[in-house]
Amino acid sequence: MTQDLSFWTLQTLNALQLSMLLFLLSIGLTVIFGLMHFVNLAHGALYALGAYIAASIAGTAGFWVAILAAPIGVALVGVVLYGGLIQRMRKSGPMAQVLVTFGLIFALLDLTRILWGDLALAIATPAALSGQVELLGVSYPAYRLFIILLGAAIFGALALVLARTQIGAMIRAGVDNDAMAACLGINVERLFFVVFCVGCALAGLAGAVAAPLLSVTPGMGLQILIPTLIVIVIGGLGSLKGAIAGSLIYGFVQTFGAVLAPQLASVLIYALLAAVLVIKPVGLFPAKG
Amino acid sequence: MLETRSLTKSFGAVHVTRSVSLKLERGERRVILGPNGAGKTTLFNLLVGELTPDGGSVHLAGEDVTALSVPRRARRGLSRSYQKNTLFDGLTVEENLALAAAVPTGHATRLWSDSLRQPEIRDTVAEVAEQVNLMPHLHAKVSEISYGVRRQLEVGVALATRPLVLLMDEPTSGVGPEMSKGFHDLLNNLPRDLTLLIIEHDMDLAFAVADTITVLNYGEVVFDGLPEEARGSKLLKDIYLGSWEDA
Amino acid sequence: MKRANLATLAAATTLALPAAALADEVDIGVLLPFSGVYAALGNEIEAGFALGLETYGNDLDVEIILHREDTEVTPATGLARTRKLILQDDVDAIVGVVSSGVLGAVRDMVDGAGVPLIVANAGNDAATGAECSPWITRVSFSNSQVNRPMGRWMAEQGIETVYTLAPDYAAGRQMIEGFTGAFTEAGGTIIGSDYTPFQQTQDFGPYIAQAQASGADALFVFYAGGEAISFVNQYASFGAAEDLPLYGSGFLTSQLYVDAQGASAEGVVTALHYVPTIDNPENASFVAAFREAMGRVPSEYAVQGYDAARALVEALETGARDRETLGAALRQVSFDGPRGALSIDPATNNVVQPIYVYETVQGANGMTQTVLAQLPAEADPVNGCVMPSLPTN
Amino acid sequence: MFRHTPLRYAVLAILAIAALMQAFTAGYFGLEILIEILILCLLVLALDLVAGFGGMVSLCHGALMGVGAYAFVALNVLADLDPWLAALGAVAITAAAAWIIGAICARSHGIYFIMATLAFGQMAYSYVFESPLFGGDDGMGGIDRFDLSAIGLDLNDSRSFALFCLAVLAAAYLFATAILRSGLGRSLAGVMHNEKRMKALGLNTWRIKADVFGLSGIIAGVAGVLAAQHIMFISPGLMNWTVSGEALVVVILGGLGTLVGPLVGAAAFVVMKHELGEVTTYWHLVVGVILIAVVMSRANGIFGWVEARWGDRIERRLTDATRSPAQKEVSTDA
Repeated sequence: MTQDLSFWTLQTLNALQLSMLLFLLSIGLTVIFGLMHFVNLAHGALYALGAYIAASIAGTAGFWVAILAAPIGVALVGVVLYGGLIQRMRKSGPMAQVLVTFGLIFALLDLTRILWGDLALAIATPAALSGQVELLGVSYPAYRLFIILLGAAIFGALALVLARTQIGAMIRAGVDNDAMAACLGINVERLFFVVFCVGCALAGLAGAVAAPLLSVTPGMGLQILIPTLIVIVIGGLGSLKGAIAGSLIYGFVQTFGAVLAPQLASVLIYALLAAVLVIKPVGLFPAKG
Repeated sequence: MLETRSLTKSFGAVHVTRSVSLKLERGERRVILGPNGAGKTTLFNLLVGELTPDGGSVHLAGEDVTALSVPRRARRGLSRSYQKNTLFDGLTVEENLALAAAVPTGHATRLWSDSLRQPEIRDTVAEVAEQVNLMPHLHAKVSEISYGVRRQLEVGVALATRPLVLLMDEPTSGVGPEMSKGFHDLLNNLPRDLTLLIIEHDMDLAFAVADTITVLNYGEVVFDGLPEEARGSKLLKDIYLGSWEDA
Repeated sequence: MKRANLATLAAATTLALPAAALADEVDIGVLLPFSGVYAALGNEIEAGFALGLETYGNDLDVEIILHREDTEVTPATGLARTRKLILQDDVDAIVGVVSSGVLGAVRDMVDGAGVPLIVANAGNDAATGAECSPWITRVSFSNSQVNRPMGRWMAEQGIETVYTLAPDYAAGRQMIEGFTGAFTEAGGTIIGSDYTPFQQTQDFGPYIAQAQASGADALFVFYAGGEAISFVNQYASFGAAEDLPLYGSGFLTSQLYVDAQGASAEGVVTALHYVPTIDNPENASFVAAFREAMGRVPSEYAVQGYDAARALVEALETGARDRETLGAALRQVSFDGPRGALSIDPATNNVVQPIYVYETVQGANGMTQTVLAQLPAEADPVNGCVMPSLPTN
Repeated sequence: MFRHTPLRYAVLAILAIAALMQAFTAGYFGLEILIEILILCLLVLALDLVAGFGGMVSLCHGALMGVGAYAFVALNVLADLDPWLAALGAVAITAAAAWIIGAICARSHGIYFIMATLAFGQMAYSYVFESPLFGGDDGMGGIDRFDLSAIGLDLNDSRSFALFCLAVLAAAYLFATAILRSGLGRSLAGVMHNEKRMKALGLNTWRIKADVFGLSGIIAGVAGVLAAQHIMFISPGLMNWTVSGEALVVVILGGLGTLVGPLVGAAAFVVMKHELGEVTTYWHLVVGVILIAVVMSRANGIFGWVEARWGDRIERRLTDATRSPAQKEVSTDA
């Protein structure tokens, strides 16, 4: 088999692409956890919802409208969820939160089935991104490159917001010590609300972006949930650094595992997760020591 | 009985314990004084193994225990109470004591017998409850007893393992003067062969119970001697008035 | 609504469940997944089955009482529901079964209890091979049956080397093995093969890149359902069609999913026992009737349900009314249906049917299929099946 | 710390009577549902032991049950061992697997513990899914039930099998209470309430956790053996994390850390699933909404709610009436 340099370049890009898709999903989940100590298992269901919203809109209004509408739509659902459930569950223990969001998974799964049916949907790749791009000596799908760039851009933007802006400073303070943040006069409730909605919007965006690449099925939220959780647990909860590190580790292990050890492909990532937790029981880069 | 040699610990650039060397004889009662942030609790954490030192060693009954885990040191006779109550909140006072008493006897890990029903454990529980004045509260849950009683239980739980050395982290922290006096009696009730290391803020209590006094400041031993010597010491006053700037 | 009319039918009939079965009634179990990942297939088969009963069953002098059971996805649930059908509802025959796992699970039960089972999808080779049963009649397909002729056909087209991909589960392996056997026998070479973790693979990119790097003449894959859509879309995005044309088992570009795949599926050549564009009068009327009822073009799953209904009706028309007589009659059905001439192989109880090689192309209303070749019907090899005769008179 | 209140005894008695009545009066499908409930009861009992009494929220108990089922089939069908020996071996293998998982995960807490157990469960799932030895995703059949003809029971009869499962469940319940009332169980309560203090008292807390996890694995293994014998067929679906997730839902719905509550939850869940399944294929929606409502109500599940409302009152009335020292283990004399 001719596995020259361009082959490995191609696989590296594939790994990056998968990493960025997971990053879009995991960053919302991990920051919500870091700030609110809230494990939102329904995050995957919100991703599926984003994909369905995008698939419904893309047919008539086109991909670019869909990719804007999906995050907004999911953020609106997030507003409803926050007001109806999350806010009331904030003081409850983690078990209760896990279960409420587990119930949400069940409910949202069947709601998507009722609204959109069991048949798989999809979105066509937008014309502008349907070809391939010559890059580093390989011909790579433009849409995949778009995902990589989008993920990197969002990572950059979030890093900037966290490091340089006032709201970023508030989030950092809140993750560090929420009691102290409240003492500093930060409106914690409003901060939580904003972060939760942004997290939901990112999940919706991830769903919309994934739709042309994958297929839109009722089970997609459940399928992506476990990889997302693995990402944030390997990376360590609550930190941007953890989310990006976990995503990259997952993407590269999955991609190169598939190429180099296909028999182990499905077990490899779980073994890695177990290994990380044995060595560092709180992940690689947790927000709090 | 308990000895440290050049114990050192720092968090990043902050040196919280600087080459601390202490030596406690069997039955000695030593009080550690020092302002907030002097590294007293850190010293305790190093002694019991909840923190690993950057340098130096801890010796218990002549044996180097620096490399041993928290439970192993505890099983060799080192017990501690915490400044912040660290109790089994959902359980009763009796259960709290019994859980502790069951550890050294081996009943705590046994599947074929109930530790709570063992006569020897019940005896220990009764004895300790007597020592720390918990008899009236035995069947109350931790959530049902007052803060002061919880402080007594905090010591009682540590005592119930029948330690050789007991480390008490501010046993009177947060209790009123009345309770504080009660602790004096409590300490007097303890067997004389038990080695005690006590962190204490209440000067009167400290001088009343101490055989020896150690003063820590900025993680360093600045005084080590008899209470009489410490009492008049300008050093001690300076530290507590906060004018000690050296080091 | 398809579900509505069949559900009311089912509800009305099950409510009328008699204490003792009368001679002019037969109880038929419908054993399909209505929830879980295969729900779409279950619904499609049920729609075809309902249409088949409507089309062929009106003149019967016997009332068909349906007992609808959801197998979900798990063999355990499937078996539990089958037991219920047999032991409590006392059905005379069962129709359905989508996943091979469920078929494997219920096999001993229906065989032991002597209840005829018309398999309307599950393609596990062993079910009509080493584990065959006189009580199990398959009107759908077997995994190797669909792919074997394709192996030969591709070799005939001058394709010398092939790379294969399929999900890592039993059906995936059988599909690929069926193809590989015939292709290598005809002189072709498999130069690489990967099995991707089933339903856990988000990104097929690494595998596609691997196949591209192998330098094979063609890529042969089996994927179904959501994975088929993902795979075809991702394959198209790599623009590999020129160097590495995509062939596959026809489920890859099933009518059920081809609209979701859209232009990505264009030019993909696959083989299957049914495509909606087969040119014969039975198919024309079937497609028209299905369109009328459902508002869309039927898939192979629908035709499997449709033909299962027809096989049942034909067996009932012989006068068969109970488990024994139905079981015997079902093995002898043969008819010209939308798929062409269909018969049951007495050696294995598997369907014998032609296989169609087709290319997915742009049509006036979305994607459609052009049949490139009709490969002659052939019976599966016996594969260790020892068919005992039914205890009939 | 675990103890039986009069309310708990009463609910246990009601459950036992209901199960016996169902076992002797139900038709075929009623018996199937009963068996399904009894096996789920075993699983949630095992889960409540670690989650409710040790704070170890496990997402691998479904997989452990699967290990029991697969090990049983491996020993019984593949190695051709006597079913009783095979069952014994399977339970031992499950317990060992559980002990190892418990020992490895003992250092993790909260969501990390959940994820670590999930990882082990999914590893097992992926392995059997792709393993040709166990039939891959198609699963395996040809499993025999125990031969109890010596005492005049034919377990192939659903009624006998249901009664057998009920007897096993009763034994498992006694086993679980014995664990909780042992020194080990008491220490587990200590670990759950304050692990740091237990360590400071000289206890190897990871050992306590691992031991209890392993003991819980025994019950999960028994559940697996019975599940394999009930369906007489096994498939990887048994090991999927959603099985563990559902078991967790049942434990919470019933009442975490009450031992009795999860049994109530199991019965409610299975009956609800079947009743709803008759009406709609969207039964997940209804279950989801009920789950949200129960958790939002802030009660500790169905049983926890009953207990909080009436538990004390009933107990007081009973103790007043009888003047007996009741069933307080700790607080009798001393």
